[in-house]
This record gives sequence, structure tokens and C-alpha cells, in this order.
Amino acid sequence: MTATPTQVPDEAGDEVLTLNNVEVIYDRIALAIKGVSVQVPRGGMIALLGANGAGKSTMLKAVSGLLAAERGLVTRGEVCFMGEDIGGLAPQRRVKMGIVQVLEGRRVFEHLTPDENLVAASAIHGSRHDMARNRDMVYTYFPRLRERRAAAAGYLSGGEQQMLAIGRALMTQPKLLMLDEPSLGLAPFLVAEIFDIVRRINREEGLSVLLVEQNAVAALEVVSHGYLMDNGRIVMHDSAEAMKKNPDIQQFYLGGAEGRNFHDIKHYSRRKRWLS
Amino acid sequence: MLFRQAGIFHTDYAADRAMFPIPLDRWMVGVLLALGLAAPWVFSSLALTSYVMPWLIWAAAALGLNLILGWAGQFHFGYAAIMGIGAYTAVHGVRAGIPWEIAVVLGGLMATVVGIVFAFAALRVKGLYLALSTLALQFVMDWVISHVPAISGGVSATLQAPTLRLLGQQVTSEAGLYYVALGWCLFVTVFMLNLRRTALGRALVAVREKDFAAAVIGVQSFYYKLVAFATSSFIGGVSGAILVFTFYHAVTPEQFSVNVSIELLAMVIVGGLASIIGSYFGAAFILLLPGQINQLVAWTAKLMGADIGVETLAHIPQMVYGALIIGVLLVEPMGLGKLYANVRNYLLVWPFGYARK
Amino acid sequence: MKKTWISTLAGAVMLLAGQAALAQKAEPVRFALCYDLSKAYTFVTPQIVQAAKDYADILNAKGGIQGHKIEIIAQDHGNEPQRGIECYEKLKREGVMIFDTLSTPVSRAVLPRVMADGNILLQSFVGRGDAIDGDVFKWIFPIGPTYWGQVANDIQYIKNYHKGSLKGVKVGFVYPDYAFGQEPIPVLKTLAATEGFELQLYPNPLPGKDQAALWTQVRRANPDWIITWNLSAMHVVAAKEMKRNGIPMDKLISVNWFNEVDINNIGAAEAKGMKRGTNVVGGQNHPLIQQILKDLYGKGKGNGDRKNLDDVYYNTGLAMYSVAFEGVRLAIKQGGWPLTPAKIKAGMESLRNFDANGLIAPVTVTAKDHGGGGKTRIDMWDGTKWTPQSDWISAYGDVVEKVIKEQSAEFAKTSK
Amino acid sequence: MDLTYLLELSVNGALAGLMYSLVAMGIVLIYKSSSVPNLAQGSLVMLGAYIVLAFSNGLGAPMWMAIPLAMAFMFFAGMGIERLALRRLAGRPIVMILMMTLGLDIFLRAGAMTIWGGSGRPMRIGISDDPLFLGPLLLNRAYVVGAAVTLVLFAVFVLFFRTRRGVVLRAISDDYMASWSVGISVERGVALSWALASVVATTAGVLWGSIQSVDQSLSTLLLKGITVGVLGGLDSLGGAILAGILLGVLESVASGYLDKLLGGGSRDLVVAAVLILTIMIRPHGLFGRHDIERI
Repeated sequence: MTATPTQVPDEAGDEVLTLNNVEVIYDRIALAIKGVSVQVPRGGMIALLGANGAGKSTMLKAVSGLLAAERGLVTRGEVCFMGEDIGGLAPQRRVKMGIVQVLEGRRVFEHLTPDENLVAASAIHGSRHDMARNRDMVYTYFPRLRERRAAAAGYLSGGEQQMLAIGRALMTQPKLLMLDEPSLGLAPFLVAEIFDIVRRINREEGLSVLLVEQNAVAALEVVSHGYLMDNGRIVMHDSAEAMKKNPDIQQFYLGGAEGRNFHDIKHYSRRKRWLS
Repeated sequence: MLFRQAGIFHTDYAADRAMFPIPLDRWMVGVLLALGLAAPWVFSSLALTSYVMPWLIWAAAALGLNLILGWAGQFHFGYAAIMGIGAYTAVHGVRAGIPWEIAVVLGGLMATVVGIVFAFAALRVKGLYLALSTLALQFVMDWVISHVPAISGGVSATLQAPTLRLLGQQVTSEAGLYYVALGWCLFVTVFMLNLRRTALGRALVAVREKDFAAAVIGVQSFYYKLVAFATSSFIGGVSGAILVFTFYHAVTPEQFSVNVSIELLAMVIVGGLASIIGSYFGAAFILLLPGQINQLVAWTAKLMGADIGVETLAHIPQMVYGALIIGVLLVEPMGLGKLYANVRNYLLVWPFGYARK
Repeated sequence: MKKTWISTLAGAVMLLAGQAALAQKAEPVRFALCYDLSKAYTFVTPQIVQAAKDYADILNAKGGIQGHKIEIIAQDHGNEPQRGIECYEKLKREGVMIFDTLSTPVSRAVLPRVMADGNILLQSFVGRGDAIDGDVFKWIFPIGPTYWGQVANDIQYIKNYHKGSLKGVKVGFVYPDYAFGQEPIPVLKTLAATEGFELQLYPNPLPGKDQAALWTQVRRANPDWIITWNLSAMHVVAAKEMKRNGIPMDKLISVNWFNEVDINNIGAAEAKGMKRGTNVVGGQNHPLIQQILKDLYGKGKGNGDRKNLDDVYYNTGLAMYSVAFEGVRLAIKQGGWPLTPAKIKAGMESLRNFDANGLIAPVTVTAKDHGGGGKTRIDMWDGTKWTPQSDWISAYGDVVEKVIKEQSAEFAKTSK
Repeated sequence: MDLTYLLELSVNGALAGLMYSLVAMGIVLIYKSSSVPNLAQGSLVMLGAYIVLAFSNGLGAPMWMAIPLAMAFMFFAGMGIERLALRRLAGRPIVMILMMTLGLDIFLRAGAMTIWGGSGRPMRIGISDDPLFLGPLLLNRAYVVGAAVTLVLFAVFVLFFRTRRGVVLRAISDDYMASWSVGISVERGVALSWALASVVATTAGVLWGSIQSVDQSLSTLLLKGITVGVLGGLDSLGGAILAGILLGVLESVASGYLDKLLGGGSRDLVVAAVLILTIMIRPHGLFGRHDIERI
């Protein structure tokens, strides 16, 4: 059982995103994540796993800059995108640089049609030509959306909304796509379908992907590496294969925990915290 | 270390939950109380009758509104109407021969009844919509008062208030009227101070923070909202009656019109939501500041030798006043009460400020 | 050595005493104008303050009233009772005895205090009409006509127009729906009953600027005369709506609060034919105004914008303060210095046939009657100026008197 | 029951109502983008009218030039107000935001009076006052023009909300967080909505000013605007138009028939009753969105 991130291939300089010892405090009081270091390699697909409240969303928001809207603040460490410290930038500047986050719970613009959702998201890149091209690309990846392009997005099914949310993010021509719990509340076959598409986008568009998930089974199928987060800290970092084999992961995140009760999970968490 | 916390050890819960656990607070309250009692000798008669006394009554009314707005988190844009109901009922009561004390309480009760009717109608909604429905009810009340001569008192719509008789004694002296106002204000303040420590107060806060959630933990939000409306209406009604008997000596519809409601609201918000001392600050700010700025501007103009027309001279203070409201909200949205708390918090650990960090 | 010291001291004492005597001689007569200069009454208050100050300057240049300078203290109360009371209480303690509030809410709020303190409250042309009952309202001086008297005079004018009979005549009354507008209704109702004309009431909710539906009704009912009790911009809306509804302007008789600003906003030509119940003569032909123009504005010493002098409200202010200054003059002449409220009251009550050199109808104030006769006249706008349509009249004294007595009795009963 | 009378009351009421909608539209524009109920909209109307006069009387520009100039001025004034006063309060409880807009109202009104004084000025935009007949019905010419302008503006806004920038504004009104996440500058969107609302207010100021002359009392139009806004649903422009018509007709007919029975002022009662009933029965107005509150 190891918790040190040393087995990761260290391709220094080729990370699209580097978090270095980041600490986030909400409302000047609540410490949400502490000393988190994460790296996303260029063109890679990485998963960030962890239970509810582990601090995964907070970490994403620290990257996308949405923390400020929730009165959160990066108090320590640095967030670097393509080698540049982006700590003080406004969210739209970061989107312009190529970071986009798909929010948890999909959050499509409910009163707009899918078409308009995509138009709204293209605001950051001015030209009409770009917009048309990007929209066609989104519709090619998600043909289902094209069928329903004229209905109000609020009436789409959960899966379709998730697709729209991802498609909307693609409209900003990102270099790094961060997905927050895309599997939430979706049927397994849909999750598989969406993850497949994301994987294809990752390969075909050369897009780096940071996938935040509770659903470790599905996530570890598509990513190359994974981080495990617990109680605001990174407690494990390994390749997907290694993580799948890790007995602790199996027990607590891959459904292999028969016979274990909630108390044990608690116990596990506490042990982990003590270790790190 | 002005407010000394170190070295104070509470040995029982009663001491820990006392109204003012810190000695300096107790001292300050004591001094203020003494000042309040000695006011007729301390202040000039002008300051006493035109500034201090009305300020105390409006502060009491602001506290009543703060109960709904600050503690229970429910809007009320019709508080002046509630005060007016109390005032009219009490004046009519005394004129009909009811002893003064009973008439004032009757005024409060009548205000409570109307307040509950308000609440039943208004509490089905919240937020902005509650604000608007109470505002509409204010208009209805305005209309009723000014269109029923039996209430408003005939063509010129003024109703003289009979002399205040406390326990059969005529109270006409400045000091006497002042003490009546002070007494009521103290009563309301002590009530509000205690409210914070009761189950009712906590339930109200729970309702304010999230009424569904409060319901989940077993707080009947509608019931508590109703209680808040009723209590605050009673305070408003009695404050209105006392205002008329001690200060206006006559009651007219304009004294309780919609802009008065808005001024009350401003007192509470500028003073600070759910802040008792803030209500005092807010009442002083809204009530006394325009007149003071007026004089200040006139004085400054004279000093600089600027020849400002009498009309312009009147508008500038109004502008400054608006700007000050904006300023307070920008600097500290939680109002003057919070500003005071900030200073107090700073002094709590002064000079060991780093102790906080 | 010692002697010189004493004599120096004595000299100093005498000097001080002399200065005190001098100071007493120079002590001014002070008038407190607690006005609404910032909220609802701004269409009229600046002109009145300016008139009062200008006239005071003219008099002061001649040595003031009986050798005492006049001091005009104008303070804004923003139409708020609280601040009006503050203004009154503050200036009262500074020794001011004569007050003027010019705002219905503030007048109502200050009145009980003035009555209790025994100070003088001037209320010419505004405030409660029953205050002309000097028996009840000992300290209130609403010198000039009341709204009740004015509306009665309007009816008299209409009656004269119809050659003495109002039978079958339809009179519409358009008013903003609050105390000021509602006030004439009892008199109108009584007169409608006794004279046999048909009274139509058209209430208009505040702020009174939206009168489209109202004038549709008026056009339908087609009254022969329309009496309006509007203020400032309401006049403009009313006149324009009349135009749009094709109602002839000459049917309109307005309350006295109708000035050149309103005419300008309506358009001078458009307003032609409309009438106004007038209690103060407009225009600048008056010798006093000519003098003010020459001595003050000609030398750049006016107390405000020269334009305001074109306004009938300026004349109104002059009239109000002509009466007040004359009352004080009589008071000092009869009772000597120092002034007391009682002396001022006596002075005011000895005004006999005073017409401010033709600015107003002559008034005679007595201890019983603080109104002074209640005469008004009807003026018509002929496109360029106001022309009188009648003499100064004071009609239906009995009806007006009855309303006054009823109201003042009510006040007397409850203020005990 | 005189049918022509009823019809005339209704038609003129509807026209007046559409002019209320003009005030309400400004409130809706701001509420839609930022959930701020702007109680200073009445003052913006007043300010707009004064600025037009400042350009025309003060600087001598002809009306056709003064109005667009004033609109441009107000566009930036609206942005400035949002930037200086409202942005810092974003996310605060609504009471404080309400109070802020009230403070703005006091400030703007007193400021206008400091500069321009208390007496009214005429706004001459060349609408004739002659009676206008449509068959037996007499139409109020000024209101006909006002109503037409309102409808044109409404159409312009409907089209605008289909453009890219308009879609972005609608996205902002839907979800702040999601807007930020795809790089939309929410702040700029909200500022734009204030700017547009100020332009609408200028239009309202010109039209209402031409009817009742320009003075501080223009700011009292706020109450009608808010009522219409709430009735229609504070986030629906179409709702504001329909609610304006509805309220105008109700008011006009009520004062035509009820005033005689109730002794006046029934119009206010109708307005209050409509407001209360709307809130009781459909708090989100006739066409507003029904937001679901999460615990």
C-alpha cells in the first residue's frame, strides 16, 4: 500500500496542467483542500477519484477560476497552465487560454435550445466561422443533440443534457477539458457511451482531459492515470491499471467491499489521513 | 483588551449565557442607562424633545421591524401602516374614554390582528414577492384610513391626540413624555435581547436561514413566521401610539404613509439586520442625519462664501443622504451594527491583534 | 491710581450697557420659514422664500420694521413631519415667534405645538381652512381666502355667468384624491343642494399624473364647467387631456395654485381661455415688484433667479409677507419692543382693509376672523397674460362659515 | 351599460398600460439578467428625460438629435451605476440590494433636483394635442404614439435576444455559474442589461415627459412599472407587455365604473388588489419562470 506519487512517469515540461501544493479556503474560514499537487500530461486523460466531499470539485474550480464566485480563495501553492501561473486570472481569461470545466449536475442553460446553448458558449471566440465549425464538430460527436436542437434544453433527458454540457464546453476550443461527475444520475450504458465519446475526443482532437468521478469503475476504464483524493488531500496516484488492482481501491471504490460496513470506510479514511 | 475576556471564568450556565457576559459591555450598558435616565438634565430641551425622544421611539419601531426582517428574514414593506393602526386605535380609544394604558395596549393588539391578517395573506410567498404584497397592503391601509372619515377624523384628516394620562396622572412635561418613550424603548430592547436566547429566537433564525430545512428539523416555519409577524406588529402598533401621544400630538395619514415604511426599512438595513444596537444606529442615521447634513451644508457654504440658492441648499443634503446609504451598503452591507461589531471585535483582542490570526 | 481703575471699569460697564442697548435696538424681527424645499412642494416654495427675502431686503434698506431689521430664516424639512417639528422646536428656542410651514403634513404636525406654546403660525392660502376661526385657533393666521371660500366664489362666478340661476347646470370637480383635493367637497355638495346644480366628482389618485380615464369620463358626462384642484404638473396633464378630448379650455376654472411655469409647460397659446380662482394679482406692474427689480435685481442683489419674478407664486410670497410685515409693524407700533407673540397677534388682528398696495383683495383681520374677508376673483389666461373676469368677491359666507364652525368645533372639542 | 364608453375606456386604458410596460421593460431587463429588482428605474426614467432636455435646451441640439445623444449618455450611465453600486453587492441578500436601489433612487432624484430645480419643464416632441377619432372612439394621441413606440421597442428586444449577444444575455439570466464556466463575462452582461434598461428608461422619460412635463415626479412611475412587471412575471418581456395592457384596461374601466360607488381612488385599490392577487395565485406572474428552490 503506497501513497507516494513516485511511480508516475515524470515528463517534466510536458504537463498541460500542474497544481503545486494548492490550498483552498472558503469564506476565509473553511479549509477545503490542502497541499494538493496534480499533473495532467499534454493530450493525456487523467481521472481524479474520491468520495463525496473529498474536495474534487473545489480543486477543479481552483483551476477554472470559479472559486471566487463561491467565496473560495487559493491561499497557498500555484496553479500552472502550460507553464504559466494562472492563479489571479478571471474565469473568462482562463477559458480563453483553453481551460474549460463542465460543471457537476450538467447545468445547461435550461431555457435556451441546444443550438443556443452552443452559441452562448462560443462568445469567447468571436468569429462566426469558428462557431459554425465548432458546432458541426459537436453535432458530429453527439448526433443525438442535432436531432433535438430546437427543443428547450431543460426538457432534454439527463444523458442528452450531459452531452450538451460537454458539447457546450467544446465550443470554447479548449486545450484542457475538465469534467465534474459526468456519470451522475445516468444509466450505466449512457455513462459508457459518453465516456467513449470523451475518449474519442481526447484522441482525435488532442484534447487533455481531467475526469473527476466517484464512479471509479467507469472512469478507470478510459483513463491512463488516476489520483485518489480524500478529505482535501491526494492520498494515492498511480496508473489506471495499478489502481484497479489496488486492494484498497477495490474494496472502497470498485464495489469489492462486500462485508465491509460504513464504519470500516470511516476507519480507512482516518488511517489514510493519518498516513499522509 | 478594552473588552476583557481573559480571566473571566463562568462557573455556571446562567453566567455564561447572561445578556452581557463581558464586563465592559455591562459597564457601557450601565453608563448608557444612566445617561438615558439623566437625559432631561443632560440634554438641552431641544435635543431632548426633538432628537432623543423621537429617536428612541423610532428605534423601538425599528427593533420591531428588525424582528421580522432581521431575525425571521421576512420582508415587510407595510410596517408604517401597522404603526398607524396602533396609533389610530389608541387615539380613538382614549377619545372614547378608555384609560390611556389600556388604549395603547389595545392599539398594539389591533395592530397585531391586522398584522396577522397581513401575514396570512403575505406569507404564502417570500422574498421580493413578500415585499411587494406587503407594499400593496400598505396601499390598501392608506386608502382605508384616508377614505373613512370616521377613522381619519373628518375633512382635514387630522385627529388631535388627547393628553397622555399615565395611571390617571396627566403627563405633559418634556421629561415626563421622554420617560414614557424611554420606558417603552427599554422594554422593547430588553425583549429583543432576550429573544436571541430563547427557543423562539433560534427557531426564527432557523426559519430565516432556510424555511424548508427548518421544517425538516421540526420547526413549523409558518407558525413561527406568524408569531414573528404578530409580535412585531404589536411592537409597531404600540410604538405608533406612543409616537403620537408623546411627539406628534395629532395623528394624520401622512405620518404613516408608504415613505415612512421605506424609511423604517432603511433604518433596519442601514443599521444592520438582526442587530439591536444597529437599530439604534439606523434610526439615528435615517431620522436625524438629513437635518444635520442640512445645517452642515449651510454652514460649509457660508464658510466658503459660496452663494448657494435656498433651493439647491435643500437638495444637496438629500443627495448626500442618498450617497451615504449607498456608501454604508458598499462599505459594510451588514450595516452600521456590523461596523460597530467589527470595531468591538478588534478591541476585544487589542492590542494583541495577532491573537486572532 | 485706584480711582482710574474704577473709572475704567465704570467706563467699560457703561460701554457694555450701551452696546447692549444698541444690540436691543438692532435686534431683528425673525420669521421662520420651515418649508419643504426638496420634496413635494418645490414648485412653489423657492419663489415664496425668494419673495420674502427680497421684500425684507427692500424694507431693511429703509431701516426695517419700525427700526428693527427683518431676518428671514428658511429651512428645509423635506415635507416630513418629524423634521418640520425639529425646525419649529429649534427656532422656537432661539426666540423666533413667527412661523410659516407651507406643507399640509407639517402644518398639521406643528399646529398642536404652536397652539400649546402660543406662537404665531402663518398659513396664508394653505393649511386647514377652519383655522380662520380666531376664537378656536388663537395663534394661527391663515390671512386670505380658504379653499372653501375660493370654491364658493367659483360657484358664484358661474352663477353670475348663467345670469343668477344654476338650475340644470353641470359642474365637474376634478381633484387629486387626498386631503387637499377633497377639502372643497362639503361646500360644493351643500351648494349643489341649495342652488340646484348637478355636481360631478372626478377623483384622481396620487401622484395624479395619469388622467386619461378621468377625462374620458368627463367628456362623456360633458359638464358645463370644470373646477380643478390640481397642483403643478397635474395641471399640465389636465390641460393636455382636455385638448385631446376636445373639451374647450374656457370651461376650466382652476384652483389658485396655477402659475406661469404650468402655462409654459402647457403652451401659452394652448392654455388660452382657461380661468383661475385668483387670490393674488400676478404680473410685474405692481410698484413693489418694480422697486425690487430696480433696487435688487438691477444691481445683482436679488435673492435668487430673476426668472422667478415672472411667476405668480412670487407675487403670492410678496403678498403673504406684505401682510405679515404689516401685522408686525402694527404690533411694534401698538405694543412697542420687545415683541411677544401676544403683541404680534394683536398687531395682526388690527389689520384693516390692507391690500398690500393692490396685490390682494383688502383684508380686515379681527380676533374672531383670522381670514380677513376671503375674497378671490376669477382671472382668465388670454394667451399672453391673466385678465380679471370679475371683481374681488366673497360669496356664500353662510355656507363657508358653517363648514368652518363645524370643523373648528371638532378641533376645539378634541384638543382639550 | 354603454358599450362605446366601455370600449373607449378599455382602448385608452390599454394604450396607457402599454406605456407602463415601457417602464416595466427596464425593470424586467435588469431582473432577468441579475435578479435585481431595480427600484431606481423610476429615477432613471426621470434622469433620461432631464438628459434629453439638457441636450436640447442646454446645448441647443434639435430633438431628433438630443434623444439619441441622451440614450447614448444613459447607456453609459447605466453601466456606471452597475459597476459602481451593484456589482459589489452581487450575491448579497436581496434586502440589501433593494435598499441599494432605493438609495440610488434618493440620490438620483435629489441630484436631478440640485441641478435642474423643482419646477417642471415641457418636453416638446411634436405630438399634436388635437383629438383623434377612430370611428366613435376617441383615442389619446400621445398614448397611441407611446404604445406604438413600446411595441416597436419590444419587437427590437425580441430580435435582439435572438442575436449572439442576446443569447449570451439569456444564458446569463439562466445560470451564472455555467456562464462563467464557458467563459461568458457575467459582469459585462449584467452591465449591458443595466445600460439597455437605462436606454429604455430614456425612451419612457421622453414619452411620459411629453405627457406630464418633466419634473421629479416622473420617478413615481416606478410603482406602476413594478406592478406591471410583477403581474407579467419579472423575467418576461412579453409578460410585461401583456400585463401592462391588462392593468391599464382594468384601471381605466375600474375608475370609470367604480369611482362613483367607492368615492374615488378605486384605481389604486385595483392596482393593489391585482398585485396581491397575482402574488397569491401566481407569484411568478403570468409568464414568469417558475423557479424551484432547492434545500
